[in-house]
Amino acid sequence: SVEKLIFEKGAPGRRATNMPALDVPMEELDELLPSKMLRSEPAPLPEVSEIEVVRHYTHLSQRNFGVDSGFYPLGSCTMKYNPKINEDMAGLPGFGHIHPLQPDTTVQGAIQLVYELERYLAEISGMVRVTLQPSAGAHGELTGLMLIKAYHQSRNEGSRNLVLIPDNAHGTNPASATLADYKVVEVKTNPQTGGVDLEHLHTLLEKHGPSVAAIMLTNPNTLGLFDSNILEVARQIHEVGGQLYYDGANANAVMGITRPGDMGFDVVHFNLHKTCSTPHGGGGPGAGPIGVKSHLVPFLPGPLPAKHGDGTYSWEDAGPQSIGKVRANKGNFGVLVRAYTYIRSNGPDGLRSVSESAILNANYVKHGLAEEYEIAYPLICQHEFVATARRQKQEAGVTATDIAKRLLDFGMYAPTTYFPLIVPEALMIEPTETETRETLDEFIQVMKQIAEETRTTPEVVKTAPHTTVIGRLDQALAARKPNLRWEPGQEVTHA
Amino acid sequence: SVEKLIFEKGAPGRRATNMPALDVPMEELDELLPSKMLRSEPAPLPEVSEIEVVRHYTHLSQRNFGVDSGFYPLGSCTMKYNPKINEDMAGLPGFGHIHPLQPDTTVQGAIQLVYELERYLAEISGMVRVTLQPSAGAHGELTGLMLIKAYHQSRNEGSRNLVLIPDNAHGTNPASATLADYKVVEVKTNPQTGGVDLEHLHTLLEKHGPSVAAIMLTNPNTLGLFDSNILEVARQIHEVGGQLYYDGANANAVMGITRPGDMGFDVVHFNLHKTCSTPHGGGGPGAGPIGVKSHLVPFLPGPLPAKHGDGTYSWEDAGPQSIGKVRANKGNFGVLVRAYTYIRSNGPDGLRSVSESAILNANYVKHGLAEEYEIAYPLICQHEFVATARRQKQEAGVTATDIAKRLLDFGMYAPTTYFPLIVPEALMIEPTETETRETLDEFIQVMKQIAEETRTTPEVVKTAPHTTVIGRLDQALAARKPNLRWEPGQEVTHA
Amino acid sequence: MSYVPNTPEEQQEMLASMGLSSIEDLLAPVPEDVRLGHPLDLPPALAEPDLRRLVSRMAARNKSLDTTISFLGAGTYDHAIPSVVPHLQRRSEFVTSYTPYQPEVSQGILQATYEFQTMVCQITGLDIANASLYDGATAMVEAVFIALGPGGRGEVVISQGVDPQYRRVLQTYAFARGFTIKEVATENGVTSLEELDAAVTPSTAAVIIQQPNFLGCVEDAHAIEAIAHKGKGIFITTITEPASLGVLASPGEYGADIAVGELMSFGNAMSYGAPALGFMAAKQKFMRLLPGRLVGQTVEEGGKKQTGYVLTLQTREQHIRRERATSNICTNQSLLAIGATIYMAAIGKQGFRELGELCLRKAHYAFRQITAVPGFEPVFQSPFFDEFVVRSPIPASRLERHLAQADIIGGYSLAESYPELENCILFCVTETRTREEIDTLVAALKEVQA
Amino acid sequence: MSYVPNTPEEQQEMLASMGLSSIEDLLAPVPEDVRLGHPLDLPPALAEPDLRRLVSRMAARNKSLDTTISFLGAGTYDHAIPSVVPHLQRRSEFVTSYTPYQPEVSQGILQATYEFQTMVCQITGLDIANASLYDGATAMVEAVFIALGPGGRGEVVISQGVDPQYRRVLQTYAFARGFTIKEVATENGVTSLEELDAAVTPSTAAVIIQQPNFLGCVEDAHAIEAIAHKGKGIFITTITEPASLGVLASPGEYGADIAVGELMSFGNAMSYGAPALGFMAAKQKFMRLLPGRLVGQTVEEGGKKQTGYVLTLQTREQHIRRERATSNICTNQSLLAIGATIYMAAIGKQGFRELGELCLRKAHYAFRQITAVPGFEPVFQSPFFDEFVVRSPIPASRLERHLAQADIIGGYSLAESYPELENCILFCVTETRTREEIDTLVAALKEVQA
Repeated sequence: SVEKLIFEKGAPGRRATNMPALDVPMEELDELLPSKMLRSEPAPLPEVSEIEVVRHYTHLSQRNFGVDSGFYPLGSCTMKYNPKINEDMAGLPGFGHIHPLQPDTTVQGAIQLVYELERYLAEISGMVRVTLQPSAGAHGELTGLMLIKAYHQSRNEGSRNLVLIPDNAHGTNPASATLADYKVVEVKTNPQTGGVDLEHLHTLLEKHGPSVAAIMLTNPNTLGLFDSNILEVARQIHEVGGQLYYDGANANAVMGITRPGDMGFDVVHFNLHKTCSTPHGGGGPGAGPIGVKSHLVPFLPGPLPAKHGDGTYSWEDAGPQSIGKVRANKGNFGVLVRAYTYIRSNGPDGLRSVSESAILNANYVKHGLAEEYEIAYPLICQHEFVATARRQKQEAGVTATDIAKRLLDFGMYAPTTYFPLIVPEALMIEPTETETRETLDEFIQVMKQIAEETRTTPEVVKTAPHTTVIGRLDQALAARKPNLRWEPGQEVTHA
Repeated sequence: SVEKLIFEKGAPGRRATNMPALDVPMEELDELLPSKMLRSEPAPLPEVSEIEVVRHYTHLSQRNFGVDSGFYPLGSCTMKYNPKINEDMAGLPGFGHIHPLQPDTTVQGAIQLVYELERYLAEISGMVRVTLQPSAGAHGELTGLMLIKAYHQSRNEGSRNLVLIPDNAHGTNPASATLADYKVVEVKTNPQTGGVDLEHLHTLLEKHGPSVAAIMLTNPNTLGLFDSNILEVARQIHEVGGQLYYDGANANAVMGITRPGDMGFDVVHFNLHKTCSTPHGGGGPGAGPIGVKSHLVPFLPGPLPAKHGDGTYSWEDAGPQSIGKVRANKGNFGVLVRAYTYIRSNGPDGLRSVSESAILNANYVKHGLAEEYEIAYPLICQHEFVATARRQKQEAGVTATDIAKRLLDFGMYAPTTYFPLIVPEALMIEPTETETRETLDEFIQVMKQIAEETRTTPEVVKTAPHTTVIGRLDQALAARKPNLRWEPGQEVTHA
Repeated sequence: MSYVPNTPEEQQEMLASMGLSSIEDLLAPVPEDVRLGHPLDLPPALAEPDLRRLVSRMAARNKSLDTTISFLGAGTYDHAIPSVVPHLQRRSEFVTSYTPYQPEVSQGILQATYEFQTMVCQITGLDIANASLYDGATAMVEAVFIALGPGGRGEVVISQGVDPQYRRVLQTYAFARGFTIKEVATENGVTSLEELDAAVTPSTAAVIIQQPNFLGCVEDAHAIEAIAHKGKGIFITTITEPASLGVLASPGEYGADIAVGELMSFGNAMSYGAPALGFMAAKQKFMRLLPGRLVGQTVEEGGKKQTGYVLTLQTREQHIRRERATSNICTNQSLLAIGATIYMAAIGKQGFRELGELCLRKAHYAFRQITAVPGFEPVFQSPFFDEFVVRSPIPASRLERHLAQADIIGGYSLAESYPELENCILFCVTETRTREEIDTLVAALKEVQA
Repeated sequence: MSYVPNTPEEQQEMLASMGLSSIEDLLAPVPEDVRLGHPLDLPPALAEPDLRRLVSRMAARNKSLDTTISFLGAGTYDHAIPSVVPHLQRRSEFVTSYTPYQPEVSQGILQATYEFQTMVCQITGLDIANASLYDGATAMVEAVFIALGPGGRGEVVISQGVDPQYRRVLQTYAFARGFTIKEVATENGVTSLEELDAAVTPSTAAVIIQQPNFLGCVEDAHAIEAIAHKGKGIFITTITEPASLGVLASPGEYGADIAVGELMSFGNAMSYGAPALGFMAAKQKFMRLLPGRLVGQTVEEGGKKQTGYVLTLQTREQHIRRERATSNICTNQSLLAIGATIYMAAIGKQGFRELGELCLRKAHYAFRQITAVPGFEPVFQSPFFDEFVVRSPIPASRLERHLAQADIIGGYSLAESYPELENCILFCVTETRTREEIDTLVAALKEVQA
C-alpha cells in the first residue's frame, strides 16, 4: 500500500495549528524591514488540517518497525530495549526546557548530571576524563583523532600521519581518519583467531613505526570476537609512540568485565545510543562521548563541568591546549539525561549483568543457528557474531539479502548484512541482553525454517518480503535517477 | 493473526517494574497483621519483563482502530477528532496529580475550571445551572430522572410514574427510566417527518396525563432529524405537568444554533466525550453533566463550585432538597479539563461552526449515497442520517452487517448498524465536522463500490472483512459458552 | 483554534454540489422560534499557545502532589505509576477508539479488556469480572442491584466502615429505586459483629462491608461472611485500596459473593479523584447478571478458527434490555482499565505482593512514629493496612494549617463524616511516601506540642 | 532496576543447553590480565520510583523556561511546540527504530525524511536537502568540506557575524584538516562589505555569512552574494533562526549555493541546546557531494511498481567511502527531523509566514520599549529580525542579577565573544513572549535607572 505525501494532502487555506494572537501594535512588514530583504514568495509548505497531520504521521508510524514492535537483531547497532523512564526523565521541564546560555546558577541540576555522568563513563571505561560533547560515534572518532593529533603536535611529533585500522573495522573509522587528515593503513585479520594479525602488525610497525599516529580498534571486534592479544597490540603500538583508539560501538560486551583503559587504550568513545539504551530514533540523535587517559586531558574540548567545594557546579573553559569546540553548546544533553538514568537504574552489578547477558544471548543464538548456517568464526563470541549465507548462496543462490528480507515476513527485523566486508554473505547478529529466551528461540526457529525453504522453495525466499506494506524496492533506480524531494505535480504511484 | 495473552507470556521470576526499596525497618507480616487475615496464595498475576509488557501492549494497540487511524462514521457516537492539546492540559501535574480531598485552598485552579465550565455548559444549553458529576450519558439520564422525581415529590406529585420515550430513542433512555423506578411508555415516530407523532403523543397524554413524570427526547433525534414541532411537544408535556428531558447525545448539531433550554426542555445532559471532543478511550471514560432550569436547581447533587467576592473558589454542599451524591468525588475531572480546553479553543463562533460543519458533512454524505442506498428519511438531516441496506438485502441478501464488515477492508470504521430499531437494516452515519471533504468523498466512493460488489460479487461482501487481523467472529459461541477470563492451561488457537 | 478542516470556500463548494447556496438551507428544519438569535456568550477562541498558557496557569494554581508531601488516602490512593503504563495506555489506537462494536478492528481493546477481567479475578480470588464501571461507589450500587434483582426493592445492610461517600451514593439510588438501607455501626474501628448480627434478617438482600474499611482497619471478614450468609442475602465487599490485596486475604478466600471497588490508583492519574475505575468481580453464578460490558473469548467463524475476542452477553445501547433493564450502564472506563491492566502486568505477581508489604510496613512505621509524639494518640486497636486514625491534641483545622506551612498535606479529618471522631485524622502511607517524608511529618507534629 | 528479562535460572538453562556450566565459560577469551577485578565503582541500582525521584529532583534544580521569562536567543530559539508534534514524534515505531536499512519495514521514517528534505527545500528556496546533520555548527563545517573538496585544504572567508560558537568549531576542524580561515569584521552590526570584498580572492573556497547574523542584524545578502561569487568560491549561508525565513528573502532568492543551520527550534525540545538538528540545503549541482543520509523516492522491483522510499547515494557505515571520504557522518538526527517535519506540516504555509511576522513585530515592539528606557541605548542601526543589541548603563553581570530577582533571564551578554561590545546585551523576542512579559522586562529595566 502507499501513503500519499503530506504535500499531496490538504487544500489551500487549511491549517492545523494557529499562531498566538498579535498582542503588540500591528506594523507593516516594510516599515520594519527594507523591502529587498523580504521574501517574495511564501514557502510552499503543506496546507493541512490537524486531523490530516495526525492521521498522516500516525499512518507513517504504522509503516515503521522499532524495537517496541519486535526483535531487532541488527549487528553492531545494539538495538536493545529503550526504557520508558529515560524518556520521561529527559522530558521533565527542568531538563527539556532550559536554554544552553542560561546562567550556571539556574542550571545546577543539569551541570551536576553532566558532571556525574562524565565520572560514571570514566569509571566504566577506565579513563581519567570524559567529554560528553561529540554528537555520535563517528563524531567521537574524529574528536578522538583530533586529540591524538594535538597530543603528537605538542610533543613535536606532528609528522605522524598514519592511522592503522583493521580490515574488519567500521567504515566510519577510515573516514574519520581521513577527515583528520591521516592516511589509513589497513591491518589484516588473523584468519584463525579473528583478531589482529600480529605478524602483519609487526611488519607494518617496523616499516611505518615513526609515522604511526594511532591504531583504531574495537574489542570485541566487528566479528564479535574478543582479541586476547590486546595487551600485546597495545605494547607494540605504544613502543613506536602511537596511540590506541577504542571504538566503543561494541562496549555492550565489556561493562564490568574489562575496560578499554585496562586493555591499554588511550582514547575511547561511547555510543550512548547503543550501550546506554538511548533510543536510535530512526537514525539519531546519538551521543559519542570520548574518554581519555591523563596525557590527553589537556587537549579536550571545552567547556567542562566542574564541582566546587560548596557543592555548586559550573562550566569551565578548556585550557590553552584544547582542540577547541567540536559542536555548538554542551553535547546532546537530552541523550545524556537518558544515559544517566540508565546507568543509575542498573548500578554496577546491573551493568555487568547487561554485558554477561548480551554475551550469553549471542552465543545461544549462534549455537542454535550453527547447524544450518556457516558461522564465519566458529569460536566463543561476545555480544554478537557473524553467520553467513555462503552455504545457501552456493546451494540455491539465496543471498544474505534474501534471508534478511524473508525474516521481515515473520515480524522480525533483519541482521546487518554484508558486514564486516571480509566475510562474504555476512549476517551479523546481535540479539542484545534485553531479549527473552522465547524470542531467541523463535528467531532460531524462523532462521531454520528459512534454511529449509532455501532447500525446498527457494523462490519464496528470493522474492521476499511478502507480508510487508511494500515489496523490495528498486535501489538502482533510486541512485541512478535520484529523486530527493517532492515537486508540485508529482504523484505517488499505486499498485 | 493471533497475539498470545499476557498470561501465556513470561516465565517464573520475571518482572518489569521494581518496587521502591524498603526504607523503614523490616518487620514480618504476621507481626503486623493476624495471620488469618493474610492472603494465603499470591495473586497469579503475569510474570513478564518490561520489554514483554511493552511489545505486548504495543501489538495490541496495533490491532485496534481509532479516530487517529482513519474515518470513524459511527452514528450517534460523534467520533470527532480528539485534539492533542486537551490531553496535554489534562496531564499537567496541577490537574493530573491532585487528590480529591485536598483543602480547597490548594486546588483553586481546579475549582475555577469546574466553575467556569459549568457556566459555559449552561450557556450552550440554555440552562441555569449544571452539575458536572455524572460519569457518562446514561449516568446523566438517571441523575436527571432523579431530579425530576425529587421535583415531583416536592410538589406532592410523587405518584407520577410514567416516562414517555420515542420508539427511536437510545436504549439507555428506557433503561435509565426503569432504574429510576418509572414505567416506560413508548411514543411513536411520525413516518413522514421522522419526529414525534403528535397525535399519538396527544392520545397518550389524554390517557396518562396526570401520571406522566417526563418525556425523554433527543433533538435532532436518532434519525438525525430535527423535530420542528418541539415547542408544541413541550407545550403539551408541560400542560399535563410533565418535565422534558433532553438527551444530549446529538448536541453536536445544535451548538450556537439552538438550545435545549430554548426548545422548552427542563433537564439536559451532555456527552462531553461526544460533543466536546474528549476521547472515547475504547469505551470510556466519558462525562455526562446535567443542566437544569431554575425549578430543578434545589435538587442538584453536591458539592457545587462557588466563586466568592475576593476571587477565591470553594466547594459548597448542596441544599437540603438535593438528591444526594451520584458518585464519589467531583465528577470525571480529567474529562472536564479536556472539555474546558476544547470550549476555550473554539469560542462561540467556533462552536457554531462545529455544528454547522457537522450538519454540512452529514448532508454531503447523504447526498453522495442516495443513489445507491435507500435513505430511511430522505429529508434534510442534521449531524447524522440513517441509510439502509434494504435494497442490498432484497437484491443480493447483503445485510447492513456485511456492508459494515466490508468497509473495514478499506481502512474505515463502520457506521452504527441496526439502530434505530425502527429502521430495518439501518446504517447510521455520522461523519462529524472534523472530516475533510476528501475523506467524505472517499467514503462515498467506497460505499458505492460496495454497492457495486453487491451486484457483481456479493460473496466478497458477505464474507468480509478480508484484510483485518482476524475474520468475523463467532458471537453466538461467545454468548452460548461464555469464556470471560483466562485460566491456567488455556491457550489461544492459531490458524 | 478550530478543528474543522474544510475551509469556508470548500464548504461553499460542497453546498453547491448539492444545489444549495448556504448552510442556512440545511438549518431549515430548525424553527425560527427556537433559534438562538445571538452568538453564545462564551469567551472568544484562543490559539493553541494562548490556550496552553491560560490552562497551564490554572493548573499552576493547584498544589500538585509532586510538590508537596501528602498523607491523604480516604478512598483515593497514591501509587507510583511505572513509566511504561502511560507510554502504552496513551497510544492513540486505544485512546481514540470507541466501544469495540467491530471486533475485527478492535482486537486490541477487546483482548486488553479480557486480560483486565482476568486480572481482576486473580487479585480478588473470584470467578468472573466485568469490563469496569464508573467508580467504586456506583459499582457498589450495581452490586446491590444484582442483590435486589428486577424491581429493585428490598433491604440492604451496610457497615458504617464503608466510605461515607459510597454510602451517600447508595442513599441516592435507594431514593430513586425505593429500597431500604440499614447501617451498622463500628466498634474499635471495625464493624460491630453484634450489631451486624442483629441487622441481618431473612429479608436482607445484601450485606456490604469495606475491606480495609474507611477507618483503615481490617475487618474480620471471615466472621462477617458467616453472619452475612445467615439468610439468603449476598455478601458484597468493597475495596478502595487494591494494594491491600497483595497481603490481605482475598474476597474469594473469605467467601464474598461480589467484590467491587476502585482500581484507579493502579496505573492511572489521580486527576482530582476521577475519572475513576470501578470494578466488579463475582462468583460464577452471577455471570448473566453482571452489569456493564463483558468481553468473551471466541473463535473465527468459518474455517480458520483463530482465537478472538468480542463483546458478549451484550447490553450495549442499541440492544440494552431497555425496560427490563437492571442497569443502564453503557459507557465503561476502558482506557483506565487498560492502564490498570498494563500496571498489573508491569508490577506482576511478585511486585503486587511487595506493593502490599511496602504499604503495610511503611504505614506501621509512620503509625509508631506519629503516636510516639506526645499528644497524638492512637484511636483504635484493630489491625490496619496502610491507613490509621490518630487523635490530634489540637483542632484538626489548626493542624491542617500548621502542616501546610511545612508543605505537608496531613491526613483526612474524620469529624465531618464521623462526628464522634472529632479531631481524629486518618493518615495514609503508601509505598510512595519515603521514610524521610514521614520523619518530616513527625518533626512537624512535634512542633505542635512545643 | 534491570532490563534483562531472563532470570538467572533461565540463563543457567540456556548455558546448560550449550553444554556450558557458567557464564565464565563464555568470558574465556578475555584474558585475566585485562579483567576488572572488582565491581565498577558506581552508585547502586535504583528501582524506578526511587530513580524517578532522584532525577526529578535534579531537574527541579534547573530553572525551566516554563517558570521564568527569558529573552535568550543567540543561536537557540524558543518557539511554541504544537501539541500534535510530540504526540506523533514520540510514537515508539519512530523512536525505537534505527537507520532504515530495511526499507520494506521502514517506510515511515523514510517517507517522513523525504518530506523533511522537501520542506527544507521549500523554506530555503534551494533545490535539494539532506536528511539532517548533528547541529548547525557541524553542518556549516560540512558545507565547507564540500567547498574545499577532497583533500580539504584551501581558504575560507567567514563573517564575524556568524555565531562565535560556530566559528570556534570551524577553527577546530581547520586545525584537523589544515585549511585556512579569514574572518571579516562587522560594521554597524553587519558584515563589512568593504572588508569582505578585500578578503575574497580567486583562491577563496567559500564565503560564509549568517542570516540574520549573530548580532540579530539582517545582512545585505544580495550584495554579499555578488562579492562571494566574484571568484570560484561557493556562498554558504548559515541560518540559526529558521523562523526568519517566514519573512526574509530565502537563500535561494539571494543566490546562496548552500544553506546550513539549525532547525531544532521547530518542534523539538530545547533540551539545554541539544540534541540539535543541523540541516543542509543546496543547489542541484551539489547533489552527489551532500554529506550524511539522503532518502530518495523509487518504485518496487518487479511488477507492482508502487512508490516507495529508500536511503540512496548511500554513505552508511558499511560502505561509507572509507579512505576517500569527504565526511564521516553516519548518525543523523532523524527523530528531530521528524519533529521538525510534523511542526512544519502543522503550522503550514500560512502559519510559517505568520510566525515570522509575529517574531518580527514583537521584537520591534520590545526594541522600542527597551530603548525608550533612559540609559538603554540601541547599538546598531541595521535592520533586525527578532534579536537586537542594547547597551546597558550598568555592567551586564549586575543587570543579570537585577533581572533574576524579577524572575527574568535577560538577553545574552556579548562581551565574551565581542570584546568591543562591553555591556551590550542581545535580546531575543520570539512569538512565545507576550506583551505582558515584555512590559515586565521594561518595568524591571526602569528600576535599574531609578
